[in-house]
Amino acid sequence: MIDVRLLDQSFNPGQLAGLFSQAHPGLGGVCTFVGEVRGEGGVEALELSHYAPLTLPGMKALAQRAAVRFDLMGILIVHRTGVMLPGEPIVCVSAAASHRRAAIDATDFVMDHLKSDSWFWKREKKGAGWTWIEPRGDDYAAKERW
Amino acid sequence: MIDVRLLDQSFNPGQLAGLFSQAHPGLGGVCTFVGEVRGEGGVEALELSHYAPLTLPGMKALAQRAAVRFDLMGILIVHRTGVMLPGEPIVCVSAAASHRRAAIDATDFVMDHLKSDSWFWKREKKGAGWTWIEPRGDDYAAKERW
Amino acid sequence: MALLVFLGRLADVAGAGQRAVEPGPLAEVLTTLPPALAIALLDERVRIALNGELVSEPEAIMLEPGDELAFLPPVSGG
Amino acid sequence: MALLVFLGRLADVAGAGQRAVEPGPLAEVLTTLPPALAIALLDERVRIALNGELVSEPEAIMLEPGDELAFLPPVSGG
Repeated sequence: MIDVRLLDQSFNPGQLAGLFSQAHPGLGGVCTFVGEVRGEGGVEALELSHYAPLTLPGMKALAQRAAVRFDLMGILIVHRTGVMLPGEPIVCVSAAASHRRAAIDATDFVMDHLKSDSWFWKREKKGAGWTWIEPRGDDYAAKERW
Repeated sequence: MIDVRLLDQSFNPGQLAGLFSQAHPGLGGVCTFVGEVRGEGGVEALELSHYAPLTLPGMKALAQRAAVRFDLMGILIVHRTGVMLPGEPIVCVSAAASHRRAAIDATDFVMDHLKSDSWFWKREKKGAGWTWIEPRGDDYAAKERW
Repeated sequence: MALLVFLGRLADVAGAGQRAVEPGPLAEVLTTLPPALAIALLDERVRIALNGELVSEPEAIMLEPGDELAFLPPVSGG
Repeated sequence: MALLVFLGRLADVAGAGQRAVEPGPLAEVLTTLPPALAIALLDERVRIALNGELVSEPEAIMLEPGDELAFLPPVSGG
């Protein structure tokens, strides 16, 4: 099952990952990554904007690619947009496979590509106002591993 | 928080991982792996035996090692013993960290070492009776990656 | 009219997330924009999508009525 | 008495998970076991733990009353 969602409201990663896992009886392993907004450095809020005609199709293509490459039973990719507060989940990726290596590697692969290839623009709010977050060199390096 | 448990009853990985995650406000990412008993090949049941004086201390030492090596905010390792049926969870590892790479790598590291270094002996039941599962070469290879 | 869409920091430069413009060749459309915005849009790291499809040769773009042209700065890491 | 503990397939060979034996040098204790079991326990891949601590030189083991000696075959993969 390939399940890709772009949500503009807060979500419960455990619930989504639990349902996803239950939808794959016979799996050997499931690996789930959840990313949350860190409050470090005085960040009060994070806003993610996206471009609808590209963002969701891009996430679906990435899910499809991971499913084939790692021979997955299923892959879940959920990503937030809009304004989020520290502690809120931003992203949840869950991969179900017959064997653990495929499940872990697929989750790792999807996270590396989501960070550098996905059409999201982030800005964060500190006391003074909003600041755009620039691309980081090590995200490109992470993607080059694959 | 280092939380290591050896359970002889079925457990709900999502619930344990959810509580673990909630116990680490400020985390950037949490990676969770859950392994389940596969029913493939006509396996009707799996039994894990362990040696109490070594198994839990070994798991605790592994958790400690991962926490230091990957600078984790917390690590959860839950492992079943006893008889399990297909679909039941065997193992749940969850690592919380400031950054995603640490969380994912720590989970991967712990799973590789649990498989080859931990004091568990498995046998599986098929129609005819119980068969011990032998060590596998690729588990040693997996550990050599680290 | 055609629609220009500005993502990320380009929306700040443009003062809005989108802007309606007269159709025509992209080069001409850009001359009708505030110079600071036109320069920001021409940054080589900015990708361009026409009606939801990435365009590899933006020089050749001819905007038709109803077209949507999006300017996509590098995505954020981290 | 001292206690021998057999893990994994060694429990099948022994017919039980543990066995009480007279204390003494390990070499002598082994001679009191069924030969098939003694041979299985001497497999070089079998690790030995005395009172919960792995022993690197099992030849030197002297079992005292109350000691627990565990025989640990290679753990299962998969």
